[in-house]
Amino acid sequence: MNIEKVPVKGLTSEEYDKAIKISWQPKLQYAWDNGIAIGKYLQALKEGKILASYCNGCGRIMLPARSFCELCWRPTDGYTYVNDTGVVNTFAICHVNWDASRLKPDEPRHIPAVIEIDGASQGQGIMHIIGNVEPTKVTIGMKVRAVWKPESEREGSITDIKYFEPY
Amino acid sequence: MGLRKVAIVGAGITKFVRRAEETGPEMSYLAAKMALDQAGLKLKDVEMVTVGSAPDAFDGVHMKGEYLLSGAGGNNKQYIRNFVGGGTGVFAPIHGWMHVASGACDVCLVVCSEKMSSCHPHPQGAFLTIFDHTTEQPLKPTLIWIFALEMRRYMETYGLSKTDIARVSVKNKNNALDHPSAQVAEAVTLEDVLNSEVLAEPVHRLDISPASDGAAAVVLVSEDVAKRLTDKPIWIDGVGWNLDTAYWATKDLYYPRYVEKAARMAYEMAGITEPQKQTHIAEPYDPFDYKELHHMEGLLLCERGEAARLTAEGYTARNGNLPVCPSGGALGVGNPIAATGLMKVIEIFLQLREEAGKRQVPGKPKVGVAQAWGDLMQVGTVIVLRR
Amino acid sequence: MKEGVAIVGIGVTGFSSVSPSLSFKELTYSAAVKAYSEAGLRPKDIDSFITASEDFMEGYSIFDEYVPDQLGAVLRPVQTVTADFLQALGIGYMMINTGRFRTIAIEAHSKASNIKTLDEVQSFALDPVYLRPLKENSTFLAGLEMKRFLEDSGNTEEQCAHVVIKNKKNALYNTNAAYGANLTVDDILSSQPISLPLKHLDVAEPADGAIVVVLASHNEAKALCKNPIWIKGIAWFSGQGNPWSRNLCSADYATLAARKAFAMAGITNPLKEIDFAEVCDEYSYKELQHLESMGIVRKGEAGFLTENGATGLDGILPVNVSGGSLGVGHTFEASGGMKTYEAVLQLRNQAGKRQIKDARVGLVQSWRGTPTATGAVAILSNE
Amino acid sequence: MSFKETINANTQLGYFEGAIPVSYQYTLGVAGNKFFQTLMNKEEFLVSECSNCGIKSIYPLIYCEECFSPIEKFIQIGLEGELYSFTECWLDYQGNRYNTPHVIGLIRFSGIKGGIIHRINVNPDDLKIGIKVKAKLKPKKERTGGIEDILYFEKV
Repeated sequence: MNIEKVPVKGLTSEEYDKAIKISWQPKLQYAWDNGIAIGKYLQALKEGKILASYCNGCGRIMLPARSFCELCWRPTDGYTYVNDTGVVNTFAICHVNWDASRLKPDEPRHIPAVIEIDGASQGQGIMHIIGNVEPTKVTIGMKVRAVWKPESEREGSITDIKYFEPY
Repeated sequence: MGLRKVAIVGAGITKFVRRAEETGPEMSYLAAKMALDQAGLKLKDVEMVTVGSAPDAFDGVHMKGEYLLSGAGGNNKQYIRNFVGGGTGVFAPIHGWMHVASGACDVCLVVCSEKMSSCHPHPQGAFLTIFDHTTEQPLKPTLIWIFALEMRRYMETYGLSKTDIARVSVKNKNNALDHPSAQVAEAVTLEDVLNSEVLAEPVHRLDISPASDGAAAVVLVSEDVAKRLTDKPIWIDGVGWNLDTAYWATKDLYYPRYVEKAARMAYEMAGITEPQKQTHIAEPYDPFDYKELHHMEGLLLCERGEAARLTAEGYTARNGNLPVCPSGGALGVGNPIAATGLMKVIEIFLQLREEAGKRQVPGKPKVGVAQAWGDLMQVGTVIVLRR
Repeated sequence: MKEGVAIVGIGVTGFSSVSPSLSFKELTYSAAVKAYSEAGLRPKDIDSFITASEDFMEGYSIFDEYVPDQLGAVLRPVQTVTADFLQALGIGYMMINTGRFRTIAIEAHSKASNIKTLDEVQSFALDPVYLRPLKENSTFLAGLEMKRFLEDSGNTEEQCAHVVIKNKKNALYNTNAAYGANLTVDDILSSQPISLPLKHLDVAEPADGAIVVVLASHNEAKALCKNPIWIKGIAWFSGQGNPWSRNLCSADYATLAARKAFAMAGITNPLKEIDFAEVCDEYSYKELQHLESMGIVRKGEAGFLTENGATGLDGILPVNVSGGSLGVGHTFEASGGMKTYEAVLQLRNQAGKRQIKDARVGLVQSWRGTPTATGAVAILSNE
Repeated sequence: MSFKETINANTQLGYFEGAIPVSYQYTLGVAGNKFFQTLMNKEEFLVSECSNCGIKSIYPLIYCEECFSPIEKFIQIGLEGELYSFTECWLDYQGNRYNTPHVIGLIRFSGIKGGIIHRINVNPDDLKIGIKVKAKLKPKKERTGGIEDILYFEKV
């Protein structure tokens, strides 16, 4: 067996720029049904609260709210509000935007984090952003609380929480 | 058990490049043709084809499997595409194993292809939409977020430094200097990695594998056919795969339990009870450098938290006790997702045949394991090969 | 170990034009609850899981991520095939035949109502260099095929209309169906042009719904189930990958898949040995073309037979008694599943008003829709 | 019902909107590049020919779909073919309805596998399967290398 010589030669940047290319920008748009549990979760966010579900099978209080327990594989037994505070499980300090463009030096860094929410079972984290803090001051284990948008601006979205800040 | 044995008898691979002129079907053909030639088979000998390719959103074609069909040799054949996100490249030969082991066919062609450069100017839109559309995407996450979150959790759990992690990148990128498919063949130093641009602390640019175009293929056959074709068949001894919950933020990211589950499934089938002793070479998935360490631990090739130390000691070097990613891995050779996973399987195949040329590890390895990872820190796919 | 693979549990949600009260996870969970209950299994008793899905139909770039939770398959061997449900059924059949899996769950669903730009998603499947830049609706490939197929076979547009009439009428007796109706030939011929000769009522409308099936090995099936439905033959095939290379007169994928499935099942005279067929009818002419391509009826006869009731509920070969995709709704990757469900009901003698007397052997056939030439055939039996 | 609580009022129904924000640049491929360069500059269609089994293909390929031999032979065949099928298409790729339909045809070329799918501009009375048609190209300086370099096929 000999695979020392392999086909395909990459185009250099110049060759690529000169090459004929077909452009396409598809419109791939969706309106996903919230269904039962996520509908309630979003409604709670609009009201400035975080909604979890609980399962009497495993005893977990789960985030985000769900209508069935994926581990016990049975319907969840009900919904409960949890606190809007939590603990940082892990975080990153991000210097690029979602589209890979670089943040300018004076722009605030994005600090995504997994936050374990108080009142939910241990390890029940959600992904969100940390704000109102020097990036170098953020630590794993840090206590944070939700900073909500004003009620009039909330629309039933995870972004109704502007960010979590240390407290 | 009365199970049908399945062997790999041929492999093909293209160069991994930043931007290919070839279309996905053309790259698929080039890899598939090479694999058939190496196996001494013709297209008409192929009974079934299974294709692995990661998201449609990269190549930019809905129902990508159907688009790749002609180049992958699927015309007028039983043809299907399998897909487990980034884990696809190692799952594809597992899929091929099902085809042959079940008795459905004696000759199955497995092709993996990826053309990521079509997603232009950047693939970030494809990465954004891996996150939950309702509860996560509005936060405008990038792909790097989730890796940075996981990497920090892993480092914090075991008290690892960035130097500990960067050694993987240095090892693999230098290993890749000897791989004919390597996209970016350049020697890098620890300083290069540590001083490269910080994208999302703790992730630097050289911690990450480059996005690539490329294809790879293998030919799987039944025992009878294998014995007719070659005196060096490489047997698929174990297969395993596993998918964890989509609620990724509710599990601790420090350890890939799904990889362990997949590995145990494959080891059990292969009769491996002590993987650290019974495997001689490994190709875990390394799209980010810390991932190789993470995956070594998940594959039970070392104790938890020990992979970085072993790397520093040279244990995973090409001439170490357990060569890990002697190919150069995704970090070195390039990362056309599904093709990368299959490239790793091909590396084990060549190493066990002692045909890896300059990359050949010493000691005549008999058993090797390849692994890929995918989705939202969810998928482990594992294959065990034996000479 | 005795050979044989059987369906031991099946669950569907019912099919509807929209399904706003359930998320896709909740919809699939509902179908899985029914299927697992029928099989008498908990998810932990199921060895592996398969979903048939396509990313852009879900609005995710990696839909595979969102599969395990609703199937009870967290930390289990789960895979996606980007294929029709019937192909996934074939993979499950294969996995059991490796001897390493005793039970497999297979899932497919449609939430087509959640896609705001469904036409655009479908045209996104066209070749980006040679076809898509024409900016035509992807149904033009069906229009081209219908024109050539009718010209070549001698079947007529009126006979295609009879397929629509039959299937939508059958759907009136199916509580799971979304598009039952009593129509006339004129209704169909005068409906809005889509890609002539294809007209609005020749085209199956999208529907939402989920299906889950549990497969078991011979021994497992005997232990679990009083009325297992056996897979006697199953095969999927692709014809020419590139649409411009196809012979539009017949469906090669159906010919090849049927030939193999018949051979596996030992069927030599399908018209006589098969009691009913659930055949892909995403477009009216496709039912005729598929029946002819599979060799069940002779070339040019399918339209005449349909017009004369031979494929009706009381005919010599009832076809799409469920209502087919025209009557139930087009559920994309779940299409073969919807038809499998009907076959299982018929073979268990549970089809109510639609029940075919003494049904023993049924055929299910799928096609992946434009721009593909990929489809599958399964032969199911209660014996 | 599979759940302990459900939605039983339509006022509680909700959906969440989003999109997959992607854009693409496709290269023509090795064979595609040859085809469109030939069309642009020499005003002829290019066909690949397998030196092993003799099969000719349009669109050209770098490989033979039948025997998987690599293909190095390409031949020009002019712009004339035969209408194999056609359809009157009333919807665009987004589902918008045209005021006047577009006629789309599959054109075959004698002795060659495959064909070209494109717009047909033929008087309705003459429009029949089997007629001879010829590609009408864009003026040379407007060509960019792509299927839209062909304006349409017209009756010979």
